[in-house]
Order: sequence, then structure tokens, then C-alpha cells
Amino acid sequence: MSLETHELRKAFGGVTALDGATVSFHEGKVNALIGPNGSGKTTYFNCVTGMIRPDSGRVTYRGRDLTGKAPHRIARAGLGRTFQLCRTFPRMTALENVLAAVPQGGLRSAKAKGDIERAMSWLTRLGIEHLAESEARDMSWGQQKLLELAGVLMAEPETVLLDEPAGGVNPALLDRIGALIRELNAEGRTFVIVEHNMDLVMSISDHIVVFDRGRPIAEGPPSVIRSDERVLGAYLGV
Amino acid sequence: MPNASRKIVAVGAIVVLAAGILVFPSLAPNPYILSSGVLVLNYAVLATSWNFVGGFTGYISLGHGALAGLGGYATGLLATKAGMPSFAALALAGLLVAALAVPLGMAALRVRGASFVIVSIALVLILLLVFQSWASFTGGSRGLVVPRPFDLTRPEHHRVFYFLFAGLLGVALLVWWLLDRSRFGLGLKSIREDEDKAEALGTPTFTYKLIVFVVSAGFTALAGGLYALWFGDLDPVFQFSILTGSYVVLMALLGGVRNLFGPVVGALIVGSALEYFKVEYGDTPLHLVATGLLLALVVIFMPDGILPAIGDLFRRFDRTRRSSIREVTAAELRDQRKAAV
Amino acid sequence: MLVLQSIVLGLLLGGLYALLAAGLTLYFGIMRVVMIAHSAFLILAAYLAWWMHDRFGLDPLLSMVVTVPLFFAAGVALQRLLLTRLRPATLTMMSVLLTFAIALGVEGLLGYAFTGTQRRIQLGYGSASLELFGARIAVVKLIAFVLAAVALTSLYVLMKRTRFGWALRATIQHRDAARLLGIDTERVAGYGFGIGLATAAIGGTALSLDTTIYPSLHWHWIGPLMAIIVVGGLGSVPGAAAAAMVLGMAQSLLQIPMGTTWAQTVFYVALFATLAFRPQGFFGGRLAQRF
Amino acid sequence: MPINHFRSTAAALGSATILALTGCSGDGSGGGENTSDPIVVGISLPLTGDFSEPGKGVQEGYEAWAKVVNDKGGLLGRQVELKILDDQSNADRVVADYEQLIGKDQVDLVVGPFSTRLVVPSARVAEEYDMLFVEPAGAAKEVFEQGFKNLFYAAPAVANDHYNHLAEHILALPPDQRPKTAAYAAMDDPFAQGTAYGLKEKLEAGGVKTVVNEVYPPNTTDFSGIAAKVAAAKADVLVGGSQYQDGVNLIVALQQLGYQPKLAAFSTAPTNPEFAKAIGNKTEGILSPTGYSQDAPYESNKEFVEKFKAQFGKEPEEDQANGYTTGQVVAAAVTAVGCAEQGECQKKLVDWLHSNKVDTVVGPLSWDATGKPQGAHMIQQWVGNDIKIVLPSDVKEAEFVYPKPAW
Repeated sequence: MSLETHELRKAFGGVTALDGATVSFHEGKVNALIGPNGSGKTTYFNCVTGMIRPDSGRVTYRGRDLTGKAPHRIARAGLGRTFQLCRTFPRMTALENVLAAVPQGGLRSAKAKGDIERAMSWLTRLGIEHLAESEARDMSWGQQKLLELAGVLMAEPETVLLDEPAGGVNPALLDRIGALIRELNAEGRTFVIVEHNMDLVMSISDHIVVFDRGRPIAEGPPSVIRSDERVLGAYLGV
Repeated sequence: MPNASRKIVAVGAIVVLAAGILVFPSLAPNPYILSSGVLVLNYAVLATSWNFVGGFTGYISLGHGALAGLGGYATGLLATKAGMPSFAALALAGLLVAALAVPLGMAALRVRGASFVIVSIALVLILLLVFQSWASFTGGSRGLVVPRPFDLTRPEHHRVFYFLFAGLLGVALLVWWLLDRSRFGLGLKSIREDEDKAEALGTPTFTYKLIVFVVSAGFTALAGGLYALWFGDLDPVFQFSILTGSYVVLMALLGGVRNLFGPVVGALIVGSALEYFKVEYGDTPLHLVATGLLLALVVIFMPDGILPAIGDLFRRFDRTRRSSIREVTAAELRDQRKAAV
Repeated sequence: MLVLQSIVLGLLLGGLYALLAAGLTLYFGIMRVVMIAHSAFLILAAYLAWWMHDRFGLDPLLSMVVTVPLFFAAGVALQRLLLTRLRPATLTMMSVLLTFAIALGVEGLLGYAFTGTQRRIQLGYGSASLELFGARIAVVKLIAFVLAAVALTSLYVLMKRTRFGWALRATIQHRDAARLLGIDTERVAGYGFGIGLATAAIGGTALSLDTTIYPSLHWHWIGPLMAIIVVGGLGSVPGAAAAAMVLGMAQSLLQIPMGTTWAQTVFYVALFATLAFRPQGFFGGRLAQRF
Repeated sequence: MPINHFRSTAAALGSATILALTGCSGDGSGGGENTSDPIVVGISLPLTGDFSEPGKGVQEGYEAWAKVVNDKGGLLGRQVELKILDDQSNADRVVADYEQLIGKDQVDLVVGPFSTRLVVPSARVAEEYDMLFVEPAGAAKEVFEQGFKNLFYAAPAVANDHYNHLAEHILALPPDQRPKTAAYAAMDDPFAQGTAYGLKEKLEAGGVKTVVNEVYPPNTTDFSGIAAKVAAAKADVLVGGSQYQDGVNLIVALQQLGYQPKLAAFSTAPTNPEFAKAIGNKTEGILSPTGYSQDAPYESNKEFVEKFKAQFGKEPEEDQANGYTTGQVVAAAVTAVGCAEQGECQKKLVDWLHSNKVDTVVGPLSWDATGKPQGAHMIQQWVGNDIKIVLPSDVKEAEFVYPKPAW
């Protein structure tokens, strides 16, 4: 067990977004978090990564308590994340976008040779090395999604949280992203993915957690989830 | 454009700018023009100092006028009350204001945008109150007379301070340039682009913002202190004026906050314009309207400033570069469409 | 005796602060805009009241027939024509500069039109007063307070009891969600701005009854008002009203031991304390430290 | 990569700036010694901003003086030409203005701006360019503590001495009539505060107890708090160190609270023509020091009042008289020494003023080494519907009324 949450709660005004979410994700696996719209998946991500402070409950990673820690500390603890609607640094070049993930280095040049080589190797691996000198805002949606992923990977996280990696990308790119996740997982990285595209979820996940109304209602391998009636009920609104 | 020739152009630009600034005093036909030059340089230093926060992190401070005023008063008080030599007082004033910027920054930067601006404006207003009311220490509305550091005639006095300001400007630009190319600077710029994202990537955004705010405050205070030594008379109403801060913001934005020389160019334009309109049209409150109008136009139509706007213009002519980006994007789009069918 | 007098004065002052801060916090709630020009419009309204009194002998209260609708329209126009042109990513920062620019423009034009001379409406009942438990209440101050109280109550009823108020609150709380509920948030935001600016018109009239006005007076008001909306919790209208009453009272009482000038610092001390210890504000502010 | 486009723009801007700044310098009015050239007098005044109202008054005074002089054939046979710049009530500007007037425009003479806050910085410019500096407004004692050698204040008394006649009169009252307590409220401004504190010092020394001592910032508009304190203390004497509007506001706030002092004195405000209307005509008995009276018997005054009315269609007030007096002082020196240009001449003008007495519309003026005038102000009081001189007794137009009737 790597990333765990215990009784996580969060309400916005009168609306309960998380209602006692107790979840564990498996180390070294591709974990998926699914559920209907508004079931609290993104709020859950935000609580785990420190963007939002939960009202109560605990977040632990490899036994370390991360509840309420600042986002950058959680990132340093080895948890990297992407955002629901892909977020890059629009007026920085692709290369700079990736280099921005290099942990602190004070006044040392931002363009040290070693860092550039590493950043370029990530860009190359994601197939966008030819855009290294373009600003992110000039790139297409799919390219930006890849760029965001490259930035996250540059920070060398052990666990990667992806918020809708397939959102708005075309099928060809979707296959590439799916394959990439499996590949990176094979190298030892743990993944937690929030995703609506069931084909992708079912094809790449080892373990699936289903959310409804702010708490998990089912979990297990794809084969089990596929036939779980509660999941079906949640999606159909029964 | 290949890297080497780009470098040559950049160096050339710096040489031309530096030469222009250094040669100005010998071209100035009378002491009045020279003193205007000192004022413009003072603005250039202030705008460049402001740009440490504004340019790198995107946090817009309207309160830098207050930091300059604080630097001025600190210098003046250290020189008169503590009897320190003028330039020792100036250096210590810079450090003191930088130290004061730590708690200020902690209150202002913990929260995002809106509160930062509110605090920056509040800073001007509260310091005005304090420096007016605490007359036994600051001289209050009677003002504070700062002793002249050199025994010179007035034109010579202007000339010496012109070069002192030019030197300070050089140092501020150098430090800005150093930060710009550093990892620290890249972290700051990522805060400007998307603070949440930067933090999620592991950048300790609060610490970064605080550090750069302190650096900015230090330079601003030095500019304010040097101004105090040059000008000689401090009055709270003029030292803690919200207008100073807004002129500085206008200069930096107009020139372009992402560019090393943006604020300097902005200061040259706005500073000279202020003097020029003053001389030509002087006596109406319309200068406020003009400042407001210019600020609004820049904010709405040219938020990146003049230098980038000119840059874009050139880029439009620079076909090869432009189209290379387009092609890739278009090709990608075509692929996507094909795949989607 | 002096304390009682100060409490009465504090209450009267707090009422005006509350009305003005309500407008200021409304803009912030709707669009995350810190409207620096709010107090400039306040002074503009006061000038219009003075001018109509001076020129046509109209009672300042009557000037609201003109200024309130005019300011409402100006508010809608400001939001629809100017603020929506700014990039959403930098909206908060750039809107500060834009409204700052507007404030400069208003100040400059007032100076141009009416010169920098301090102006004051001379009313027949200007120095009349009532006595209440040994404290004296100037009639003009009482009128100003009643004006503020009525306006604030109307605003409250509008926000709580009407369909538009419901849409406005929904827009403030969660713009995207409000849009999903079928609310035309753009239009609501425009009207919200209109209402905010209308409060400045009413406040300006109240102000003109009993104080001197001059073009740069707005700087005198914007500081305390901004402090109030932070202390009250950015975006919370009831919070702003509560903070206004508390701080107005504190200022009035602190004048006794500290004198007028130092008493003004209470706003800024409260501002810094709030940001340092409780950035979400003290009176039920809901927008946490994001802003 | 915007940097490579920078070169051309920066260079262009740089040279454009230099050209713009130098280009407009060729047209200075020039200060030749040719007798047909006018004598150019450089002045910076606050025509906009906080001090714009008195600033315009002083401007009228200067203009009236120039017209009177020119109608008589000018100074040394040369016409007088005023070059007036607006300093926006701002110290940065006022210094830049005098830099411009002396350095660029090469004016022959400079005279002072309005408000103590602006006099000190501008006097320093004149001092460092060795120019004579006669000024109409720097009345606070700080002005004379800066070590200026070229400065002269063209009015009868500095702020702290304005109430000297009143203090003498109060302290000379029989002990049972003499007031016991006094309240002071002064604007945080060297001039306004100086007047109130000058009186405070003297009354305290004479045994009148200070019960309230309040200072308020220049742009205060809400006086209810200060008024509440003054009213609660029930002081016998009320002294307001005021300019115009703050004095009005304070009086109205006090009236709202029903406070009735036995004696109320305010600087500046009560002499303003709008004053009575502004406080609802409840003026009876209010006192004010003044350095100028339209009815004063001095020789040049009659001419001034007459010509001023003809030129501006209204009576001159103190601000106008101050400007006019300044002109008279400069003219006296120029006429006596026989020169008016930058350089050696200025020193001669300074020396002459230090050792001579000048007759003006406010009476004969002479100065000590710091440029401080040696006199006191008259005290005026609202009697009936007019303000009249009551002290000193040798020039009085009406009897001093004490205690003051209720307002």
C-alpha cells in the first residue's frame, strides 16, 4: 500500500464533495479512480496533493502523514500530478516547461547541460522534442497534454496522479498515452488515474476504485468492477 | 537566427543603451535637463526594482512608492539622527527596508493576487499616516532635511548623482539578468504562469515569492535613499504617494515586464513624457487623466508592453520561424482529424 | 459622556462604511475584481450632489434620482465593456490597474471641472442636532445613516428574497455551477456591478451632506474600505457590513486616547492581523486563501 | 526572443529622448542685459492640487503687481514679465520648476511659491544657484532654521507670532475674567500649527491650562471626533490652527454639539469671503489674525486695492496681498541696486534687503539675518456682519468683544 486516505471529508458551503473517503492504492500498479460527474474525484485529488485542505481525515503516503502539507512538500515526497484541464506554463517554451520541474537550484543556471539533456530525453520520449523551443501556448491540445506529462515526469515522482489523461485527445494519441502509462509503470512507477474513458481504464488498470457521492462504493480489478451492480447503479443514477 | 549573432545583437543593444545613458550629461545643455535626467534614471531604477516582483511573479504592487519613501526616510534619519556618513546610511537603509519586507511579504504573499494588491496600497496609506503623525521622530509635515553628501555646486551635484543612479541601475539590471537565467528565476516565472501548477511540480512558491519581494524592496529602498540624498527635502505627503507607485507600474508595463530592459524603456518614455507635458501644458489636473488613460490603454490593449509588441511585429515578418510552428501544429491537427474519422 | 458621544458617532460612521464596503465586496465576489475606483465614484456622486445643490438649489437627496440610475448604468457598462476584455488568467491583477486608472481619470476630471477647492454643501439644517441620552446627534449625520441603512437593507432583501438575488449569490459562490443551472452569469455579473456602483451613488450623497469634498478625497476612503472587505472576508457582503460597523466603532472610540490620525491606523492594523492570522477573514468569509 | 529587436528601439528611444529634452531648451526667454528686454520673474505656484486655492490668490497678487509696475513704465525702464509654472502642490515639481526657471529659462529673478512645505525645497534651489528668494508664504519658523542666506519672507510676522497681540490682551484681563482653560486643534501643517502653538506657548506661560491639544492631517474631512473631545472638555478658549475648509468643518461640528466657548480664534478661515455663509452666518465674535487689511493706512495700499479691484473685479485678500508685497520687496531692491539679472547682481540685491526697510501694503518690513520679518499680525473679530480689526488698539476699527456671543 502506498497512497492511503482515511475518512477524508470536504464540504464547499453546503455541498459535500468528500464524505469520508477511505481509500488505499496499490504500490507499483496502475490504479484508476472512476465515478460519475460530481462524485468527488477531482476534489479527492486536490485534497491528496494539498491544493485543498480537507475538513477532516488523513492522507498518508508510504506511512508518512501528508495531511494539510503544502503542495510543493507533497510533490517533493514523490507524488506528481497533472490537472483536469491540462495546465502548462503558457508563455514558456516546452523546454522551460519541463525544466521548471527541476527541484530548487538557486542561482545556478536554469539551462545547465545535464538538466537540458534530461529534459530533452523526456520530450523525446513523449515525441515532442521538435517543439522544444516553442511556447506552450502555441502548441496543440494534445501536445500540451504530453508536455504537461513530461514536466511531471521530469520531477521523477514515484507515484503519478493523472487527472483525465484522455480528456479531449484523439484516439491515436489515446493509444500512445495508454501505452506510455503501461511502459512507465513497468519501470516501477505507481499510477493513480482519474478517467472517464472506460476503454482506457479497463485496458490499462490493475486496480479500480469507484466513487459515488464523495466516497468509494466499490473496488477491485477491472474484471470485478465491470460486473459490479453498484457501479452500474451509480453511473445510471439509480 | 543563430545563437551567436543573437548574442552580438544583444551585446550591441546593451552597449548602445549604456553609451546613450553615459553620454547624456555631456549633451545636456543646462542643469535643468540634467536634473530631469536624474529623475528619469531614478524612475528607471524604481521600475526595474519593481520588476523583480512584477515581472518574475506577476504580482502587481502599487505600493513600491512606499518602499522607496521608506528607504529615503531611513537614509535621512540615519544620516541626521544617528550621524552616519551618507552612503553608509544609504546601505544600511537598504538592508533595513529589505528586513522589513520579510514580515510585510509574509502578510501580503501568503494569499493570492487581490490581497497582495490591497496590502501594497494599504502600505502607502499607513506609512503616510505614521510618518505624518510621528512628528517627533520623522519631522512630520515639517519635513526632514537630508544633509548633502558632497559640497558641490548644484549642476555638479546633479552630475554626480546622475552617475550614481546610472550605477545603481546597472547593478539592478545585472541582478535581474542573473535571476532571469537561473533556476530560481525559472521557478519564479512558473509562479507567474500558473502558481498552482508550479507548486504541484514542487516549487516552494511562498518562499520564492518572499525572497524576490525582499530583493525588490532592497533595490527600491536604495533608489529611494539615493533620491533622498540627491533631493535633500523629504515630506511624507510626497514620499508616500500612491502616484509614485502607479507611475512605476505604468512604466514597467508599458516597456514590458518580461524584458530586462522593458522597465528602463518605459521609464524613459513615461518619465520624459511627464517632464515634457509638464513644460508644455503644465497647469491642469489633466495629467492625471492622461496617466489614467495611458494605463488603461496599456492594460487593455498591450498588457505585455511595447518591447514584446514590437517583437511580435518583427516576428510576423519573420516568415520562416513563424510558419515552422504553424506547420507542426497544422500537421498534428490533420493527424488528429484523420484519426478521428 | 465623551464615550457615549463617540459610540454614537462610531455607529453613524460605521453605517456609511458598511454600505460602501458592501458594494466593494460585491464586485470582488462576482468577478474577483478589486475595484479601486469605487471610492472615486463615491466622490463623483458627492460632487454631483453638491453641483446640483449649488447650481439648481436641489436638495442633495434629490440628486439620487439622477445619480443612482446613472451609476447603475455605468457599472453595467464598466463590467461589460471593459472588465470582460481582460484575460481571465490575469483578471484580478489587471482589473486592479484598470480600475486604478479609472480612479485617476475620475479624480483628474473632477479637478478639471471643479478645481481642487474643497467644497461643502451648505444646508439650512447643517448644524442642527438632536439630543439622545446626553449624546448629540447631528441631523445630517442621522439622515446619512438612515440612507445607508435603508440602502443596505434593500440590498439584503434583494439578495435574499428575489430571483435575481438568488442568481447573484449563485454566481458569487460558484460561477461554473451557476452557469450549469442556466443562469446567464455574464448578465448577472453586469447587473451586480451596476448595483455595486449604485451603492457608491447613495454613499456619495450621504457623504456630501456633512463633509467637505475634494477630488483626491477618494484615497482617504479606499484604504479603510479595502481593509474592511479583507477583515470581513473577501466577497462576503454580511461580513463586510459587520466588519465595517466594528471598525468604524473602533476608530471612533480610539480617537479618544490616540487622536484622529493614529486612530485611522486601526484599519490597517486589522488588515495586517487578518492576513497574518486568518486570511479568510473574521466574519464568515467563505473564499479561503485562494484569493 | 525579443532581445534582438531591442537594439534599434532602445537606440531610437534614447536619442529621441535626448532630442526631446534638449530640443525644447533653445527657446528659453533668455536674460540679456539689453534695456529693451523685459525683466523675467520666474514663479512656481500650486495652481492645481491641495494648495491650489491660495496658490491662485497669490498668483493674482503677482499679476496685479506686474501690471501696476508696467503701467508706470516698468523697473529700471524694462517691462516686467511673469513666467508662472504650476507645481501641482508637489515638492518634486516645485524643485523641478525652479531648476527649469533658473537653469533652462534663465529668468532674471525668482520669487517664492505658496505653502511652507514647498518654500523650503524651492528656497534651497535658489540658494544653491545664488538667487535672491523673496517668498510670500513660508511663515513657519522651520523656514528660517535652514541656514538660508538669500531668503526673505514678505509679510509682517512668522506664524508663531501671529497671535502676539491677542495673547497680550488675554493675559492683561483682570484675573476673574481671564479664561482658565483652552483647547487647541491644529492642522498638521507647519504654518497652521505654528499659529496655534505660538498662542499656546504664551497662554500656557500665562497660566491658561491646556485641556485639549489635537492635531489632524491636512485632508481630514470628519471633525466630529475632535469636536466631541473639545466639547466634552468645555474649554473657555478655543484655538484653531486652520486653513480654510478645516476651520469651517470644525466650527460646524462644534455647533452640532452645542459647544459655546468664551473666545474662539481661527487662523485664515474667518477672513475668507465665503466664511460667514459656510457656517450659517453664526460668526459673531470669532477672531482671526491677519497680516493684511484693505483699510490699512499704508501709502501703497490704497493704490493696490483700487487697481486690484479694477483688474479682477473683487477685493484683494491676504493671499493676494502677500503676492503683491513680495513683488514690492523685490522691486525696491532692484530699483535701489540698479540691476536685475542672474550672477553678481543677486548678491547685491540680497545685501541691500538685509540692511534696509521696505514700505509695502502691509506696512514697513525689515528682516533679521535669517530672513525672518520683525512684526506681529493684527487681530480681527467678527462684529455684526463684518470682520474688523480689534487689536492692537492703535489701529482698531471696533472694540474687542469678550466673552464671545453664542454661535
